[in-house]
Amino acid sequence: MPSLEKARIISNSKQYHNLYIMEIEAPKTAKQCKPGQFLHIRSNPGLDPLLRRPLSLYDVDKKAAKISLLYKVVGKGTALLADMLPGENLDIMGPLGRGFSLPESAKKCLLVGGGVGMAPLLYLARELRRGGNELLVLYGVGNEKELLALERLEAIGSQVQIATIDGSRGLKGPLIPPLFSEILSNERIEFIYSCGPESMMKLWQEWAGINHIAGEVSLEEYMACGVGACLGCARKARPDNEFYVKICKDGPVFRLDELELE
Amino acid sequence: MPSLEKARIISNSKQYHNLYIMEIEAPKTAKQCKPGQFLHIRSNPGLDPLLRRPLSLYDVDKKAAKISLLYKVVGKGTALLADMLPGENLDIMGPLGRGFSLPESAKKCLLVGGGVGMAPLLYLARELRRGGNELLVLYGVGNEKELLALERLEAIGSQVQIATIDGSRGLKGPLIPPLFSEILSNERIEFIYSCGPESMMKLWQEWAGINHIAGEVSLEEYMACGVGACLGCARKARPDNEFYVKICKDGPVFRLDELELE
Amino acid sequence: MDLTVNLGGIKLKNPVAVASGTFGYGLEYADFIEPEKIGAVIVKGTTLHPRPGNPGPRIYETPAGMLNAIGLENPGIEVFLREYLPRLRERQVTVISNIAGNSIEEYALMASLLQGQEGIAGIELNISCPNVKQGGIQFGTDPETVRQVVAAVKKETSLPVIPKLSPNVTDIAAIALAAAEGGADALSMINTLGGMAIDINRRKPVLGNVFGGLSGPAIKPVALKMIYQVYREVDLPILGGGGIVNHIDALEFFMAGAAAVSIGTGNFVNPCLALELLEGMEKYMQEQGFSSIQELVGIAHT
Amino acid sequence: MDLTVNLGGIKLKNPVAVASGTFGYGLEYADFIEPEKIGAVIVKGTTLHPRPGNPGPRIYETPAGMLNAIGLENPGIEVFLREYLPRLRERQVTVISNIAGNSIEEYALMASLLQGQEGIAGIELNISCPNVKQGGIQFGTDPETVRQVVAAVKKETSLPVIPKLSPNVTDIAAIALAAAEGGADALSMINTLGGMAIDINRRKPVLGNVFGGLSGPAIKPVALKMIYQVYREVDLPILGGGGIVNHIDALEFFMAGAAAVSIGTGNFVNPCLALELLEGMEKYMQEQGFSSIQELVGIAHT
Ligand SMILES: Cc1cc2nc3c(=O)[nH]c(=O)nc-3n(C[C@H](O)[C@H](O)[C@H](O)COP(=O)(O)OP(=O)(O)OC[C@H]3O[C@@H](n4cnc5c(N)ncnc54)[C@H](O)[C@@H]3O)c2cc1C
Ligand SMILES: Cc1cc2nc3c(=O)[nH]c(=O)nc-3n(C[C@H](O)[C@H](O)[C@H](O)COP(=O)(O)OP(=O)(O)OC[C@H]3O[C@@H](n4cnc5c(N)ncnc54)[C@H](O)[C@@H]3O)c2cc1C
Ligand SMILES: Cc1cc2nc3c(=O)[nH]c(=O)nc-3n(C[C@H](O)[C@H](O)[C@H](O)COP(=O)(O)O)c2cc1C
Ligand SMILES: Cc1cc2nc3c(=O)[nH]c(=O)nc-3n(C[C@H](O)[C@H](O)[C@H](O)COP(=O)(O)O)c2cc1C
Ligand code: FES
Ligand code: FES
Repeated sequence: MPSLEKARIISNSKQYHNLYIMEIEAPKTAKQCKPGQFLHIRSNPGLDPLLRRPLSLYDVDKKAAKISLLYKVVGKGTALLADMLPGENLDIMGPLGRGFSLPESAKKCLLVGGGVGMAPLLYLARELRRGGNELLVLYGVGNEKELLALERLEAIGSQVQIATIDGSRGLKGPLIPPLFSEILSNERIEFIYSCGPESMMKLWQEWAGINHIAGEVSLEEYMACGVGACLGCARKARPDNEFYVKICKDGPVFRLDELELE
Repeated sequence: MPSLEKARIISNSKQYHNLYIMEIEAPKTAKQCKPGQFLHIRSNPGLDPLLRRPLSLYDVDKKAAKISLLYKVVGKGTALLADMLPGENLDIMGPLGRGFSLPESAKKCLLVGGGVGMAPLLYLARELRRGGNELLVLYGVGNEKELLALERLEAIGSQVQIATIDGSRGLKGPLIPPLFSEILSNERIEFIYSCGPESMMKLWQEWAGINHIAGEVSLEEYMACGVGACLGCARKARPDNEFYVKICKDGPVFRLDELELE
Repeated sequence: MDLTVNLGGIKLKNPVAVASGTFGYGLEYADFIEPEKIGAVIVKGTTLHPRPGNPGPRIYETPAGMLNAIGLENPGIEVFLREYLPRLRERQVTVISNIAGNSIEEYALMASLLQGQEGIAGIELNISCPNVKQGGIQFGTDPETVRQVVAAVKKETSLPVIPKLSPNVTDIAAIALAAAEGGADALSMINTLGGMAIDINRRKPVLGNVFGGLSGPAIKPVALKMIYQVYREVDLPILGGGGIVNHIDALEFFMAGAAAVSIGTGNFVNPCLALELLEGMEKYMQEQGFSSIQELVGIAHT
Repeated sequence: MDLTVNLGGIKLKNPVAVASGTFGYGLEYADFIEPEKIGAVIVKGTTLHPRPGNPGPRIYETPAGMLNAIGLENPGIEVFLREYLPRLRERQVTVISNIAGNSIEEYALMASLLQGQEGIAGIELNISCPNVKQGGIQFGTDPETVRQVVAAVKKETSLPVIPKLSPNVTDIAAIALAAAEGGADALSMINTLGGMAIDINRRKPVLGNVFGGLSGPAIKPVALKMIYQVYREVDLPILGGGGIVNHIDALEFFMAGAAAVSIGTGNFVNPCLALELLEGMEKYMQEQGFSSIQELVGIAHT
């Protein structure tokens, strides 16, 4: 059951450029968390910005009741978050939404994370490994300094393949299937998880379709309530569907066969 | 000529309860300052609160280009000011308004400052002393810990008489003429300056009238522009006057014979 | 401390309601706040037939406010009665149903469907939704139509009927008077102001529907003025809202003339607001020596 | 980069004006910004006779906005022409005069007094001030009266005439059309929304005048919508404003259909805004490959 909590900020610091990691202590919230869910966060007590901001669970340590967030400063809300100091309280609501499903029996899983889209995938990787799954992580960023999750991913025993736009590390180019065709041709992937720009995920959805691989993706949309009460975060599952799914409640994680990406 | 400036915050710290002193470095602004004028300050880059907040010049060191502000946290704007850290920039506009007039020849002046109303009087005292005037300062607060200006006032050679509501120092009671009747009966006051709650200043206006002493007071009103452009900070000089004075431009300092206090 | 309110025949245990469209069908927020403790839960606007709603983006944040163009997505009144109402009844939630029709007849038909349904305390008539093209907005802007809609609905039901007024009119008092003539038991005001935003990168309106409704603290001054005006001119209890995010805001509404208040956008900021705000109000009343909320209603007029 | 605009016959060196009532008589801010560099300075609303204005408090901050009830304090048109205009003329400020009358005749009379005065580029007709009880607001809410006021003014002057529309109406396009029929050369929109605030400690309205006009970022979505609507229905250039505090806001207005923009409350936040904003716009235009501001006007409609 999700809750409202004033979590204490343990650390909050710039990692590179506009990328930050914040660690909070959230006794009520942490123990409820599942990979792929999100926290709905109030970035300031004032009215500008007014609404909460959704952030994924980047990493969770249930024993220590700690949650990590990986965020990119893009506007007012995230800029205010970046200004917060250890010791201050963070007003969080969560965990919310439908997270990733974990395989019933151990599988070989492919995780495809683009940029800050890696945010929900690290915690997922951790839980998958705990379930004995084997992981191949494709991690794409602009340049190698943005590979914030790399160490943790390797520490939990995932095999990581990197792509950077500027070629500073790994393969050079965008995180799309052709770039990894060689690597993937040698793998027997049974399930794919992805998060990142939708156009990128769309290409992986197609790839999965061709290869008959099931999978899940995490989507984004502006949110107000975060719990399915306002019907604001709507999108069509498929262009020809009459009705809309709600990212906050039906998602943010969806099965690849549930919807058509754009 | 007033200017817009991003002043660097040198220090900003709580003195007691909700009282703060901030020191800023403002090369363009400091050199223009006169006692009784004010700065119009943006407390945050966002929209909540939207408008600037007026604060008096508490102390000014023209050589070092430093300005001190004494402020009380009463709402959103002042709370945001209190959160600012040394090294950050403060968006100031000023100095604005008509300040106190300084006597042409040295006089015996009475300064009556209630609570945070002392803010504009310290710098005034400094300039009066520089002009060779003799000062008797009546300083009234709730309890002795609020006597933030006391040391500086004494250091520049003013005679200070204190009143505290709780009797923790000096006379016990509110800063009104009867409390000081004995002290004042021995003084030949030639000019009075006052700032504080208007009801208090009104009693001193009456006292000055009876004793045929000229003087000036500093008033407050909500402000938007701070320069006489919006006509927002209007009040009648006297209840039967048809027209309004503007606190930001015609004041904030007014001669006692210009208006009737409420 | 007496916080009960009789809102045109609806007995509220406290004077704080949650506004239609911001609290789903009453249970979406149940992990955070017990809906049965809230004065009234006004459920999502319901239409005769299911509606898919508008294409996205449907919401967008603006300075101290937000735009929405949900387009009345809802499963239709039958599904509401069959699937949602029983659960609310079970939890003894004070439910006010919010209905929107495409014609006077449709409003009347929906009222007749609600008549006799156990667990519904009253009907809020959405004659002011700016996001539906048929029906919707035009009903709320012409006094004579307002009178007719209200009268038609009143004929079909013995439930208290509360028309919800649009602020997008030249003369709100004229609309309110027409609603009173039609037999309204109370008035709900205000619905959202018409607004829009433009995405300067795409160079297109942000919302899928182009226009949306503006809510949140930004509109509070407008809401207060309209309620203050209507309180002077119309003798009906007012359910007031528009931008309430704390107890001070709520107190302003009572003092302007609201008999009860509703919280919309504020729920998104703090899902516990309806009850936290009540605490703040009680504290104020205690400190200021009020013993009943009634004493505050319209006090700024005297 | 071409930033010049022809606003219904007024040649502006750039498309950013400062709004009436927020920039005094043009020189109050001169220590901070050179008024002659601003596209146009629309001076404080002027009446035939001097007016003392409303009792205080006259202004009050609200979420992302402010209320004002100045009550058109001004020294009267004669003093304006005699004492203020010469100084503005000397500095070669592009001045738009803003006038408010108590009757159609008074508007016409004031227009005739402005006719032939060197240094006035155009007349903005305030038919929408919510703070004056005689005249003022009612002129702006009835299409036929709007047509008559504009026509009467046009008869007396060869200066471009720009009626300033009130947003407090059911159908802004009808008002705009009436203004066009009356012979308006351009439209200015929007004026403030009616609003109020209550002081819960005094339990009274905050403003001396009870009601005031809401301005600032809070109203931006409302302004954008009305401009977008009027752009589609009326073939007149629009001077658009309401809540602009940065160049992104301004770009939204151009894209919605404004030919030029005005800054009101934003001046209080940053007195240099009119020129800083221009820089931001130029940068955007450069980056996006626009060479003339005209190309942006109404671009969100296509
Ligand atoms: C379920 C979910 C999980 C998320 N997890 C993370 C995360 O772990 N780390 C992270 O950095 N970000 C995450 N995001 C995105 C994050 O919520 C937004 O970047 C943030 O809300 C922006 O707030 P802001 O006030 O800084 O920017 P704003 O000022 O609100 O916006 C800045 C820019 O970003 C765009 N934008 C803002 N929010 C969204 C949105 N929801 N969808 C599309 N565009 C938007 C705006 O149009 C604007 O151009 C997640 C989003 C969702 C829906
Ligand atoms: C010329 C001038 C000089 C000033 N100098 C100082 C100074 O040196 N130190 C200092 O501490 N304060 C000073 N003030 C007062 C100071 O400007 C206000 O306390 C401040 O603006 C409050 O802002 P806020 O956002 O914290 O409070 P808000 O949230 O705006 O208001 C908090 C409370 O204070 C009231 N309030 C706010 N501003 C005013 C006002 N201008 N007049 C009356 N009531 C108001 C509000 O009604 C509310 O009850 C001065 C005011 C003026 C006009
Ligand atoms: C997302 C959203 C959906 C809404 N849906 C409805 C609705 O279905 N029916 C209705 O009468 N009002 C609807 N409203 C209006 C609210 O009930 C309320 O009147 C308005 O938001 C003003 O109050 P607020 O400022 O507290 O949000 C909706 C508002 C929002 C923000
Ligand atoms: C303090 C103040 C005084 C105003 N006085 C006038 C006026 O005299 N005449 C007029 O037509 N508009 C007047 N207005 C309205 C502004 O010109 C402008 O239309 C409105 O504030 C909306 O723009 P903004 O949100 O950028 O402020 C005034 C606004 C303010 C805030
Ligand atoms: S954010 Fe409200 S329904 Fe998803
Ligand atoms: S604050 Fe604008 S005139 Fe004084």
